Amino acid sequence: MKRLSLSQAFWFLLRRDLLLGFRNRSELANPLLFFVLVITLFPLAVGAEPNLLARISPGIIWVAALLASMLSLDAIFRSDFEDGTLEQMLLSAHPVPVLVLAKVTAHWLVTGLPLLMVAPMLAMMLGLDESAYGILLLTILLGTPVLSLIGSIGVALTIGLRKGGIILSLLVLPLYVPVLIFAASAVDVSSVGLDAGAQIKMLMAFLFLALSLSPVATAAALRMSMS
Amino acid sequence: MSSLLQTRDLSCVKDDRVLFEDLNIDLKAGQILLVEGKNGSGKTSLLRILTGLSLPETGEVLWQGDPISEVGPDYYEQVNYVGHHDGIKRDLTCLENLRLVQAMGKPLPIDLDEALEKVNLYRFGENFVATLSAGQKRRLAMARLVVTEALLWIMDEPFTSLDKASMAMFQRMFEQHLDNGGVIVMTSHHDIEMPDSDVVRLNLSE
Amino acid sequence: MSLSEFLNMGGYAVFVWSSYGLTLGVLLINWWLPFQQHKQNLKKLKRQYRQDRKRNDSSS
Amino acid sequence: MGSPPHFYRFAGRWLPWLTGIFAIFLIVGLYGGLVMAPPDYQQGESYRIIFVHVPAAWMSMFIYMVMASCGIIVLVWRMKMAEIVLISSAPVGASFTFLALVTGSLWGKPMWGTYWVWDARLTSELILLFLYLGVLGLYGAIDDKRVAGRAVAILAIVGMVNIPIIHYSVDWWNSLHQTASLTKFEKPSMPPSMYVPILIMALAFKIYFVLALFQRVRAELLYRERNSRWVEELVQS
Repeated sequence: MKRLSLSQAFWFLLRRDLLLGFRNRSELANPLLFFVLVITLFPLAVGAEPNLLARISPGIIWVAALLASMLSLDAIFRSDFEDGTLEQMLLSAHPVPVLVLAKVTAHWLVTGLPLLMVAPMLAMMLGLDESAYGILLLTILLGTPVLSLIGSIGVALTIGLRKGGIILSLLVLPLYVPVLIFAASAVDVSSVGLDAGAQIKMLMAFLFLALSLSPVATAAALRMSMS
Repeated sequence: MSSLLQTRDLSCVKDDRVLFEDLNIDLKAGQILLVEGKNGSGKTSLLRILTGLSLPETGEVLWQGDPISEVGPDYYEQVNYVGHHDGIKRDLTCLENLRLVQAMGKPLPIDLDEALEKVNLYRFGENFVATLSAGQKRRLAMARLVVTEALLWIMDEPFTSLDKASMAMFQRMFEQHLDNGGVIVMTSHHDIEMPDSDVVRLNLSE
Repeated sequence: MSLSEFLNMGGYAVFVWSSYGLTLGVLLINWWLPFQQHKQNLKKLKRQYRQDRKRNDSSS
Repeated sequence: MGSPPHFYRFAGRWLPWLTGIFAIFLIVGLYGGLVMAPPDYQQGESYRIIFVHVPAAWMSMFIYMVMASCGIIVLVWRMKMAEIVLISSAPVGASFTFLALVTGSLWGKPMWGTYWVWDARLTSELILLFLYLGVLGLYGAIDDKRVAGRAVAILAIVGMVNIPIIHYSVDWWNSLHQTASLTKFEKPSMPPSMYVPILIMALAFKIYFVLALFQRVRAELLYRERNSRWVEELVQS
């Protein structure tokens, strides 16, 4: 019998991780809940003045999305690391970057995509101008995968550490800056009726760059961490 | 007969301690290498270097004469590794786990039910691994030897938490693998009964 | 230009001199710390080797 | 150069010379910047901070590039010396980044009336400082230093790929919000009496970097190789 082709292996691993995600669905709700909670804190802290909230809502939503995505990062490789399947993955006959990409994709589907669904509700609560909803969803769709991809490098570097959590945020947050700038700006300008095409194109460029480079770096970092 | 697995002047240093130095191993088809030694003598480190997971301080590992760092995935395809961790997922059933194992390696044309039968787990096929006992998990981990095709088996304490009957069962499996021209490297606290001609012993504590 | 005029830096003395002072300070610390550490390491190793040798002599 | 004992001796031989050359350049640079250069017609004497601020900012970038290059050498050729150079550069780089930030804000106070403005250069430097701290933090967190060396190599390369993107993003973000900028001095219109001292100071800082690096590499080598024969011979002679 021949071994699976590359795309078959990719889909197999993706399906497995989605299945595992589905079986642990109670854990999936956590980043989502965190996202909603952080956003709830802002009106309580800065006051419920509608103009102010509407003005800062793109920034708030994006900072909260970024933190939520960062908090869920550890789950990409944690359980595989602990039960030894990560080891087996590195010893598999398939190129590791492709397997990494499958895992990150699955992780984004179960933690990033749900953000997309609650974002309009939160935007409404903060009074974001309705004309910006489309762009908000588009930035989340393009931006959060980049966060997961960059984050996977950080997780791979810190997976073997007992106190990896705080180091992970130190490594990953500075690298998130470009996504934050362009995504928040896109929502911001479209809420005042301007064109956000340039920002969206930048986010797309980031996504392609991250898709092509980060799995390789993550694979190298995993090899390093497991040795 | 030509050598399958060789090491050349292998040395390993961990936390400033030299675990082993100038290690030269030469294994031919049909041979089993038993790695012995005290705790912390570098057994696991050696096994992980042989799989390619870890890098040696100096020296190299050769597969059919070529350094494994150059052979890459074609080497991994030839290796089945059973480590300290079972490498199976708690939240998948036994069958699902075996399918995963096959997807990651080079699958053998064997019915998965039959494979489960071979390791005495047929009745738990649809059960989640989380519900299995430690010994059953170990047997499932060892089932990767049955469902994928690999010449080189590397096993770290494969008999942990196994009972006498299972141990005997796996020993028969090992003998069969050697008869088919395979190679085995393993560590074990339990002695195994094999024809002496096939067994190479290496004690890292000496 | 008199010395006091130079030191005064046109009224910006605090900013200019603290910048330069801080820079020199940081450079100095960065030079001194590894220097100290190196000396410390040498001392530590000397002691360690001496002990090792003693142990070897008594055992042989 | 690749062998530790050789590098150790080489660095030891060069250290006094480098220190001397650095002192000469530093004195010439300081004299040029503080005495020779005329006051700026707009900012008076306060602009003299650029003679440390701009070279420090250049160094902060330069040292990260050195680290990333070492990172590539570590990953491709698995050279131990490159690992040590990489991690020994990081504290020096972080120091220069810190200096660029502090002198920038000391310069900003007379210019803008506050110590901190979200200026493009200062913001980029701040993020760069975080990147440096990330490298240092990761190295410190991993116990096995061989593994740690390879981990920071990967991180440095990832950071290097990101730095241009971060810079570009921050510049773009800054132009959107129209705040004051420190960049006006990098225009070619600067007279030689100003840019020559900047260049001399930059050279002095580069020499300082090599010298501080040698110092650190020597200490690190001695520690890492404490079980090898050459260290034993060296210590006992």
